[in-house]
Amino acid sequence: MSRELTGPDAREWMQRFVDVFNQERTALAELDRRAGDGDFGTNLASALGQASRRMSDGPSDWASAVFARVSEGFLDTGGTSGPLFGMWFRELSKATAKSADAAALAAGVAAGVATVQRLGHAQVGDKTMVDAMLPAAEAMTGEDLDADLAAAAAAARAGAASTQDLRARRGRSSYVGDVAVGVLDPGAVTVALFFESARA
Amino acid sequence: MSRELTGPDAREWMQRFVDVFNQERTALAELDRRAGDGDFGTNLASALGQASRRMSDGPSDWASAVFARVSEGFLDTGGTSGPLFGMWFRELSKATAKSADAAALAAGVAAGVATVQRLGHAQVGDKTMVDAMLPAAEAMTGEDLDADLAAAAAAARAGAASTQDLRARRGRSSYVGDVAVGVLDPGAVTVALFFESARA
Amino acid sequence: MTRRQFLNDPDDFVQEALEGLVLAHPSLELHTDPTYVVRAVRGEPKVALVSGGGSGHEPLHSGFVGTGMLDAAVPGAVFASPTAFQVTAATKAADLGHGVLQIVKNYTGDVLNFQIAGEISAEEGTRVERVLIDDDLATDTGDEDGPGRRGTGATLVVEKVCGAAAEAGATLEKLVVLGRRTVSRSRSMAVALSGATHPGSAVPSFELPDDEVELGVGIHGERAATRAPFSTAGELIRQLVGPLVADLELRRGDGVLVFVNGMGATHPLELSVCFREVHRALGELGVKVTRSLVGTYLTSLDMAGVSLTLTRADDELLRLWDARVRTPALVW
Amino acid sequence: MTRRQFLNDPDDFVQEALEGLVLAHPSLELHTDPTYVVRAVRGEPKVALVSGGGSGHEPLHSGFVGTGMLDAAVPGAVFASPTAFQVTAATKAADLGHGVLQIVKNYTGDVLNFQIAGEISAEEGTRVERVLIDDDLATDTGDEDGPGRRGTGATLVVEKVCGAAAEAGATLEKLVVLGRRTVSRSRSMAVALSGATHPGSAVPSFELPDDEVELGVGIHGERAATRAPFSTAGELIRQLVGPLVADLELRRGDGVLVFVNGMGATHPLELSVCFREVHRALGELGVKVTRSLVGTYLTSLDMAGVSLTLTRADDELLRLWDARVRTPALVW
Ligand SMILES: Nc1ncnc2c1ncn2[C@@H]1O[C@H](COP(=O)(O)OP(=O)(O)O)[C@@H](O)[C@H]1O
Ligand SMILES: Nc1ncnc2c1ncn2[C@@H]1O[C@H](COP(=O)(O)OP(=O)(O)O)[C@@H](O)[C@H]1O
Ligand SMILES: [Mg+2]
Ligand SMILES: [Mg+2]
Ligand SMILES: [Mg+2]
Ligand SMILES: [Mg+2]
Repeated sequence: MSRELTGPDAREWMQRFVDVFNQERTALAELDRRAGDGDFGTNLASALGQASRRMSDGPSDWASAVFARVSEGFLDTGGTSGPLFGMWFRELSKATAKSADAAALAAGVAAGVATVQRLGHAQVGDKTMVDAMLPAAEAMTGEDLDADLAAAAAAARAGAASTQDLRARRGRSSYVGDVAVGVLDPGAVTVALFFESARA
Repeated sequence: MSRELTGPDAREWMQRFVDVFNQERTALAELDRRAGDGDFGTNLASALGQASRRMSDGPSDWASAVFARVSEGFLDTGGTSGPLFGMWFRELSKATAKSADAAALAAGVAAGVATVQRLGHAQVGDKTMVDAMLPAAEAMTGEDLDADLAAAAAAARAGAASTQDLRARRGRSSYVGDVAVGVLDPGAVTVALFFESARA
Repeated sequence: MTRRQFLNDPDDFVQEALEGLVLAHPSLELHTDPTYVVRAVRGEPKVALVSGGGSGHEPLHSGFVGTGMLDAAVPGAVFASPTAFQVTAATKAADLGHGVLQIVKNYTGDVLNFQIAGEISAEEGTRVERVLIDDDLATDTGDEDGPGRRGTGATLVVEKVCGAAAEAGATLEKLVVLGRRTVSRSRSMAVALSGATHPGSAVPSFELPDDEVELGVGIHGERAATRAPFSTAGELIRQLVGPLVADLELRRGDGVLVFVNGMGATHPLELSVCFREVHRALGELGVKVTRSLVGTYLTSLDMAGVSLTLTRADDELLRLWDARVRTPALVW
Repeated sequence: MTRRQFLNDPDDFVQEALEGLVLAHPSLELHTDPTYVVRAVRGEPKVALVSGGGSGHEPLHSGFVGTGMLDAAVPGAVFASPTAFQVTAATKAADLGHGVLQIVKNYTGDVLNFQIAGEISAEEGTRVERVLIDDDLATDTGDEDGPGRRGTGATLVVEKVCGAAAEAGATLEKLVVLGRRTVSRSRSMAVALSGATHPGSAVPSFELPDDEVELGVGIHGERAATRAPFSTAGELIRQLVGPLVADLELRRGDGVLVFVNGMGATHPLELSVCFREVHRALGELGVKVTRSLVGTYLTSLDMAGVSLTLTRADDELLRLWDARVRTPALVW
């Protein structure tokens, strides 16, 4: 049997995610400025700031609790990314417990993308976070945690890269038409960063 | 005993007053424009227009009724001149009946200026209609109607003329200080026109 | 950008608005020739309350005609007194045989025309008394011979408490005492960020530089005596609260009725922020906010501004303030 | 002239205004972290009504919390949706065990956050249903795939009638049907003479030439799809009445509830003139004004504009419309 994702693992993962996001923040904000309304950086920073505070406020020994705190941070943020990422992390929380094995995490990721699609009505190719989420979910076999996370990260990164040449069909960047072509979708890139942060 | 002022007499008087005012309207309006707020012409025209309509609307065989209709016309007009002239004519109406002898008319004029002073707090020399009204009232002996009206007209005209060199201490022209010096008070001039209209 | 209004002919503006008002409020009746607004259904005999003045201050006064407040309102043209003839007719229509209380804001034209109407009505057999509203602290010059303080926000307070007392059967004499007592316990002061635009006109009555406000502004678009630097709501409100508290000699533990009024274009969010600042400023002085009213009740056309009225509270005033009121603009 | 507002820090504007609101209205309770407004005293168990959306539309929604209307309101930042977390907390606080009806104006952010809050609350054991308000005829593109019509004036009507029905014991299922029926019978359209100025900003969201108006304007300061020539109130109002009557297929003899709403800086006199014009235009078509509401209830900051909402009347709606209501901004 492969290793499980424990509470401390989840917490470290989320901490790395916050750090990586902060490094990339300016670049991500710039993407939304070019193809959306420019608030993506602020929205995400606010959500992750809240998530960090919530994680340190209460004890979160359980993996599910860590994801729940991150979910709450996002659900208390504006924009479209706030509530959608909030529900994504909420599904991760619901699928996990004190810890999570590969199958639980894969199920959580699959449930997450399903919820995001149900709420946002986006398909792959619409130039949204779904373009990274869905390939990542499909890359996870539910058998080996580390292998799954590596595969998900690679798939998410490829999905994010694929958004560059697309015209957006959902979200604010859909209003700008061809102007969005050539610009990566910041939501999709953030999904890639999320999976990439799983490995120390 | 001298002649009385009958209803038809009063009506003709008022009609002449309206006509004379209309001839002088532009000049009077100009006086208020130079030393006040410029609405005197409009206010008086509106009041006298209403007065004419009211006189022709209902029968007014009595002198008192004629003055009552004119009073109503003024009392339904704006500015300071509207209500003050309205009360002036109201006192004339109250002092007269079917007709008026010299004593009744003199009493009415005296009551009129008293009411205007009570309401407006103006003294002779304040550069208002009172500067013409009070001398007119004092010139009336109450013995002979025609002699009284002639004396009142002369006194009112002299009083009106005296306003030219005054600084105003009541009404809107008091706000403009020395600018009003050299300008006749339109209210006082109108009082002179009123008494002058008594003779065919 | 030029200012514009929804209207047809500016000359018909007030008349058409009154027609719209009574169409929306069947509890009101509009009379024309001369113009006034009176309650459509009259209840038990009681002292009748009549107020009025220039238009452009709506909902005051016509919006306050109804149970627990006015019996009739007499609107003049925009910012111009109604005529004595209008007031006389309204007085006659309002009278239920127990006398008429005139509530008159202290402006020369209003005072003159209401006084004349009062005298004429008295001669015709109606008992008429007057309460003069002169609460605007900004015009307190101390000059005995001058026109005195202008009337502003206290008008609403007097109309409310005297209206309630009249409904409860107070005599004309009692109402005069009550009204004057309420005025003497009330002071107001206003600050504006912009002027007022006459209907049909494209420019406001005055223009302000970006860094200044009109402090102690009146309700007719006229300039204030003082210009003060533009500042935060907290700072501006303090410049109203301070002088009012001083003039009313409010002390720690005293209670006041607070009326924060929007003068036209001031948003409800701004009024709420201003009330919060009033509450804080009074709180720091230990003065209690016993009652409050926050909203747009006495306007100066589209002026962006806030007026603050403080009324020193006592049991009688509070009881009357709390009494039932049913008008287009004030209901509880 | 630049626009200015009474405020302290623009970032604190909404929060400070909410603090002022509840200070002036002890019937309301303000919660922070996350922010929502809820009735301070809860009565008998009943279905709870929760609404909300971006701020800047006051008195909507927080001014409508009280007996006969909302149980809680959830304000976002100016013109921005509240978060799902806020809505979830308000839903939990409002629930009295009989379920919660969400009344949501159709804007992407509001819809998303209320839906998420509904799902989370449902998982936590609260029954939640939603009525979507999409009455703005100007955005009726017929496009199945598009965002649909925006929500505007009908919000007040739905909050009023569903509030009354809830107070009378209607079940959640009944309220959903009632709310949706009311929306389907309601259409709105608005015209603006000027844009809306964000708190702390000096210029409105758009500038109009003197001879043009925005026809079919929304409530977030955005431009309308159409510009029409500036004209008399009569002419402008006809351009609202015509399309609404056509879309609602109103016929001679039909009765409507008329809601003439000021969008911020529009004076009560102007609103009265506009209502008079609506009344005339409907009268010419033989459509009866069964009920009316004229006032400033759903604003777009300081926009000078008027929105018109027509709701086809029936006995049930009228009975619920007439029912007692006690909120800061709507009382009868
Ligand atoms: N309908 C949708 N479904 C899924 N993701 C979406 C959708 N709309 C937008 N997004 C994602 O949200 C991101 C933008 O987030 P943000 O800037 O916070 O929201 P907003 O567009 O409301 O300003 C986009 O990069 C995209 O990935
Ligand atoms: N206090 C007063 N007492 C008597 N007459 C006055 C007084 N104030 C003004 N008047 C008269 O009224 C006239 C101006 O009338 P009008 O223009 O109608 O009024 P307003 O000054 O209100 O515009 C003046 O010429 C003067 O004769
Ligand atoms: Mg964005
Ligand atoms: Mg955004
Ligand atoms: Mg004049
Ligand atoms: Mg004048």
